Amino acid sequence: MIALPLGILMFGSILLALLDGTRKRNGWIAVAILGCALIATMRLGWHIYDHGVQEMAVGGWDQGIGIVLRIDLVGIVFAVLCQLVLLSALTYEVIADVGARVFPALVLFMAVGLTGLTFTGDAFNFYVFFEISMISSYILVNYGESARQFRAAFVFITVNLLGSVLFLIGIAGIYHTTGFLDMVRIREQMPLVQENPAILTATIIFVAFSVKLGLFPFHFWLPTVYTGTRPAVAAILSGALANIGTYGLIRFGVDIFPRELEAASAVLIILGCASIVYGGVQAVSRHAPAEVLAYSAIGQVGYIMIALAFGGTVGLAAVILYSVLNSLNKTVLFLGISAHGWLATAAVAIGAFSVAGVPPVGGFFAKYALFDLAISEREPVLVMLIFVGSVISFVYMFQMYRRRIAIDTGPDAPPVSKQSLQAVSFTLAIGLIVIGLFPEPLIHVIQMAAASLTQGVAP
Amino acid sequence: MTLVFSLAIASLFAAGAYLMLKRDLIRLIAGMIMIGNAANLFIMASALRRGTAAILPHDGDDMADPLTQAMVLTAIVISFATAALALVVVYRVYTSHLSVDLGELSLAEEEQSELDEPRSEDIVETEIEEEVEAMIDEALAEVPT
Amino acid sequence: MNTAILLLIVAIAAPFLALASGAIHPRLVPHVSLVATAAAAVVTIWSFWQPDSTYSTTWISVYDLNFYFTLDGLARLYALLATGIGFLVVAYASRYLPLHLHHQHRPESDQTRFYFFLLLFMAAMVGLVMAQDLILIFLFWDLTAIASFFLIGYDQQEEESRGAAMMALMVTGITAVLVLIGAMLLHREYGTWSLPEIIAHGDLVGMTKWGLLLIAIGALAKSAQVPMHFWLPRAMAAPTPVSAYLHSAAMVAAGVFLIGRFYPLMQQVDWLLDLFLFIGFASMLVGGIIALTRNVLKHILAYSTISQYGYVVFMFGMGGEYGIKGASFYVLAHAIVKSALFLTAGAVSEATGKKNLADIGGLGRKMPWLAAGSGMAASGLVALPLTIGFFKDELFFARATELGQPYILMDVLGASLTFAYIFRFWTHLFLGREITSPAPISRWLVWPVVVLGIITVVGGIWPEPFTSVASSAASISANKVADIHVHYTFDPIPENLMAIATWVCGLTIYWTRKRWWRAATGVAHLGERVGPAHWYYRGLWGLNALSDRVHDIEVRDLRSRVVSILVPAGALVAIAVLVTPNSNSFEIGAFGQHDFALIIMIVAAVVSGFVVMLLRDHLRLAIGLSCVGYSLAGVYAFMGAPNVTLVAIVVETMTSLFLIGMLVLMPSSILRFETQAKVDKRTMPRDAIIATVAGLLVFFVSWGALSRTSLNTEVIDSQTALTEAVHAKNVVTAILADFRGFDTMGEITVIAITSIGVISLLRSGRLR
Amino acid sequence: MPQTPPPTIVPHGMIKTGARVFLVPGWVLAIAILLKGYADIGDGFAAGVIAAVIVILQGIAFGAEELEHIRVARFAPVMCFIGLALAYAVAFVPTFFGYSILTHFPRMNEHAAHFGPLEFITPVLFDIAVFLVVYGFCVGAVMTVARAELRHKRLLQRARKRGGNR
Repeated sequence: MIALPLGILMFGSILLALLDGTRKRNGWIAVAILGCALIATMRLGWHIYDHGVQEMAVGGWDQGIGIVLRIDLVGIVFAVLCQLVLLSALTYEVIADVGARVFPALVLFMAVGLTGLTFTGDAFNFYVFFEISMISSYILVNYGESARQFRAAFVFITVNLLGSVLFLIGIAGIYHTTGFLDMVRIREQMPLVQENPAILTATIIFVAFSVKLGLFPFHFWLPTVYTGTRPAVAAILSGALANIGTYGLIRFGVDIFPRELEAASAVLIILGCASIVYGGVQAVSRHAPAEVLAYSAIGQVGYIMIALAFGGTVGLAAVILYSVLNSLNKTVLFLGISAHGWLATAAVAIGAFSVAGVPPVGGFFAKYALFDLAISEREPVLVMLIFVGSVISFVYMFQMYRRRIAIDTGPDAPPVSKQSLQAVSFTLAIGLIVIGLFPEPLIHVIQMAAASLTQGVAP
Repeated sequence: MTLVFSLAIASLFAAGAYLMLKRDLIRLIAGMIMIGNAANLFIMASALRRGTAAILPHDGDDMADPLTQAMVLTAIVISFATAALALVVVYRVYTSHLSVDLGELSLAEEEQSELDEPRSEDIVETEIEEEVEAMIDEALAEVPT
Repeated sequence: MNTAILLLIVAIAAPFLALASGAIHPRLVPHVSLVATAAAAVVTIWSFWQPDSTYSTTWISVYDLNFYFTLDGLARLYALLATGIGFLVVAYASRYLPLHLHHQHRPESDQTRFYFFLLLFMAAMVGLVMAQDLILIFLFWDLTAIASFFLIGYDQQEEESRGAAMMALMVTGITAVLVLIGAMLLHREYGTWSLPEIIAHGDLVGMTKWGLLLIAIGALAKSAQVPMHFWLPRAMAAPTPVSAYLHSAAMVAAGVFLIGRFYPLMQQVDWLLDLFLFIGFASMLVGGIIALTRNVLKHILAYSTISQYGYVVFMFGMGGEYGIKGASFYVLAHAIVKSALFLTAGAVSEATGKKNLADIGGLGRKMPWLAAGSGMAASGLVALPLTIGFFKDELFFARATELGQPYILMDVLGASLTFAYIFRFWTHLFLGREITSPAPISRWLVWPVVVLGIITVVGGIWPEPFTSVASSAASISANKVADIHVHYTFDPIPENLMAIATWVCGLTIYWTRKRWWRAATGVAHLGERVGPAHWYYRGLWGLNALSDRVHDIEVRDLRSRVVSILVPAGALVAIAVLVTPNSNSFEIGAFGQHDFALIIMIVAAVVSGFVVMLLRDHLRLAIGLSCVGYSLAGVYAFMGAPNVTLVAIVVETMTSLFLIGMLVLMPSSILRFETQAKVDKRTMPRDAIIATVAGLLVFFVSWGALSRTSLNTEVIDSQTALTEAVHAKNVVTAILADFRGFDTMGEITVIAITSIGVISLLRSGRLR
Repeated sequence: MPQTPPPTIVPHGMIKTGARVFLVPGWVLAIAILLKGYADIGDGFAAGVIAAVIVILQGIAFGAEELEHIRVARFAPVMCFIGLALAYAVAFVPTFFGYSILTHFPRMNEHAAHFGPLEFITPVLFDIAVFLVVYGFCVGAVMTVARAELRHKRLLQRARKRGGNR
């Protein structure tokens, strides 16, 4: 059962690598494969929901010798999220006509990487899957192959390579100080490690994931890349790939370095606040919608950091809920801004309301969780900050929307896109509304996941 | 040896970082490769024990940590793949800009961003000014009827 | 059948029915909407004969949120406004909208959007008034903001309407966040989201007061009270039916509704009531004065709304039985007459094509029905006897009499202003010389006005139905039974004297208008120059300017991007080193007997690394780079890692081959430019410093980590022990292929991905 | 901008001879490393690169066109994915029989069939997969570089010809 999603994706990506992805039929095959993998992952998630954490020792070796795949609810939530985002972006691109033979294959390979890293329970194996998704993204950023895309790709590769190297150093440091690669064993061993090496390793891993997330001040690569790439790729980067950062911070921060995370909470809060304000302010007067979204992403990361700094079941639930909704928002918006027509405009509007946290759109519950956290922690300054952040998000989202309407109704309005193309983001947007009206299942699962994190991996 | 290894790793990393700050994209790639080398050396240095090759049958000596070796093999291969890819992207940057100079890339980026956004200050200001002026005009133009 | 849930279903189904019918044919939409709103209105009216009904079911159990609706007196009043006036507005719009679209050369299909959001607005209002769960209240509260955003911005192609929509959303949406915070504070103090439970609790504890203040701010903003009133006149950019609905029965009413809903709590906070008094009076005054100076029909009415809701807020501030009763009754009476006046303005503009009072006059003869209908409504608003309006002022005055002279003065002043501007509005429209001759207009633009006018008069003669509706609403706000009894008396009681004083003063203000005109315009002018609208624009502009300023310093150069990672990372590591106790944390480490050769190889690697830094020529660079690689391979060899050595050598070879291959691809002229370019002397020190920082960062991390070697060798021990069992002799290979074969699988996946990347990127690579 | 023709390196006769001579022993070496790897130094990865380097040497010696004629070179990219598929098959086939991913056969301590020093065990298959992927990648990548170079040369020639006509 654990093997199924990975197997489908792996063989599927080989198949697509050998086919010409620009053909419509092959594109749909890729969509079908990803869809099957998504269903299989959800089935696995159902199983985990019922029976708790699933483990599989690769190669049948005892724990400690080989690699262990260990999937808990947190992992499955992120796996489903990433696959969903990839599926939407791929569907969008297939409808819009794929421009490169390898595009569908790369999306599938990225799905392999993202799914693998949420499934694995081994630190080094995490790195390997991480690299699988990174290397696919390095190529995907070039998609479109214009000067702008190559520039974006180069920036993206340079900066993220630096991040990856730092992460690798961190992993090696963990191994050296604990003697294990299995995350559960590392967790048991970590309290015995001296404070100094532990905090140094933790810092470098934190930097590595912050680079992926685009946290201030590690975000400088992000705007160029998100604006430079094609919208579908930008959706993938912000909706799926950036989740590595959050997931990694949860896995490594909460699971392995809880002591260090607590010690660093002040730094996290400061960086988070800076990110919220900086990203928000930057987003306000940007004209290109993609750039608004890029800076908005930087701002949103700040909320995740703050929630992470508070930790606890409530804080972690807020982190996960926020990342899930943020990913969906960004996917809806990136796919929405690139299409034209009333469906796409409606999707953008819904996405904008979601970012601003207006019910009955899903984003509201992300904001709710944050306010809840801040109020229950009795942090008036934080309440103020979240308020200011949401004011700014109102401003930039609706300035963007206003500009879009102005362009669409203006004299040189862009041609209306295919209905089916607009429908992709619109469907997701409707999903956001459904989440906003009936968030119970999602919140329930996320709270269970967060509880399992704070109470130990084994339920 | 710990200090020696740390110094070596740090030096290689610093050299790589220095190269990554150059204008020339080829040098930048060289910097990436060098930083990768530093990381690999770090993995090797993080072995739990050092000794002779981990090949059986093994005589009494300490055997080198085989796990870090396996890890470093994977890491070497991955950094090789990344470097190859980065080189190709440099080539494509060259074919699209006819330059491998970062300065020119930055120029192109500036141009692009200027293309994307006219200074919003002007626009918002005029928008607002117009709106306010219109209201005021209306207020003043009205005479009692 | 539960009345509450029935009403909710009917109301929520309405917009989606409209949408669905729009998909079939756009012409169907008005009819479907009309039927749907009629149904909702009928259900509401029917509910007056039903007992209060409650519906509650779990919504989100983890947050303890419920779908908790109660159709009580307060809810019935506002639901009646929303559905009843909604019905008339839809009826009116069914003729108005096609004309409106026709003027703007827009397709008929645009209608669907209009009706969808109008009905969504109605549904949101119906939900809002019945909701009893704080978050549910907030949900519908924001839903009204969303619907109004799209309705105000309905004429998308007009910049004005887009700006107005955004402004309305900014004011009401942002203050709504305050409502949310307020609700969460209440929840924190009482541990429940249910409003009746909180009210039953009675006492105000802890942060409750502040929570109520935040909710009050949200409510006042939505009711367009000073100083958050400026969005309302701009919202006139919307089509007339929207304005009529927004200003009478929906958006603005929602604000005072919320005060009414929370009033049992709010009335316990004295300073909150004072705030209401102050803001209510300010709104009465500002709205009234500016309304006098406006000439655009809809603007007069918009400022009138601000001032009228100022009355309501003022009455809430005065409190007491009469205050609360008066507020409820006022909302009801005002909604009826104000919507009639808005519809009149729309009909007049449609008939004459003019929007300005100065261009219209003497329409009474050509449009007698409209004149009569709106005349009745206008006399209702100025509280002439025999209209429902008379009683609204009656209650208002009654409470002021209780409180004393200053209140009497304030009341009379506010009411006189109302009298003056409404008198001016109606007389200029329908009496005097005909300026523009009206075109014939559809009967459907007239009869809703007449109906509303007749209701006004009926209410003046037979007020009992209205008072009973209002008193059941007031009972909720007062949290006790509050029966309203009104009747005419011909005695010189203070209320009657005040009414007469109002008419006299109002007429005086009107006749002397030439004297104070300049001053009043000055006030309006000053308001635009330094008032809140100005600050809104200034704030927006300032934020944009700040954004531009910040964007200018944003890093947009790859080198600086690299720096921006290395330097903060270095800073973080420095902090980490400083805050942790690091005595005994760093060790120099032991030297073995074989380490001499190892050190030589390491030195070779480092030296070649430094040499590479200084090389200019690309070919030499490639060779220097492979020197580093080969030296490292040597290091690995001396560390007992022949496998790694072998792979390092072959990989280094391959890398060099590839690098040189790529160098060959790029013409030497490009590369020579690079090699001959002078080293940028200026940035060299900077680069060196940053590289040093990066080096120190890694140095501390690696030294710190390497100084503490774990003694847990059980993993490698068991791997070594198992190697022969898996038919292998080389432990490393066994790990690669078996124990950790999954890593290897990932690794070759990376290679395969790179392979498609390289091939696809190179194949399409053509010189531009 | 007039471009001077890049200095073409004419391969020395000895390189040509050497390249041809090394072809067969090189491959033997590679295969030896691949198969012996389980017992001694070396694995599929090193073997793959060595095999690739030897093929690439042919290209260097005889020109990139020559590579098109070598079958093992022409199908390199496909071999890469065949290898990957093989690796995945080794990993996932056991899951159909209830084992976990990447379970190798024969199981631990079970007897394996021999053929001289060569054992028939699935890790060898896995190593072959690694070999194929790495070989496919190296040769494929270098060949694409070579093709791109040829294309450039043709472009330059055409440009020069056009310049001459004018």
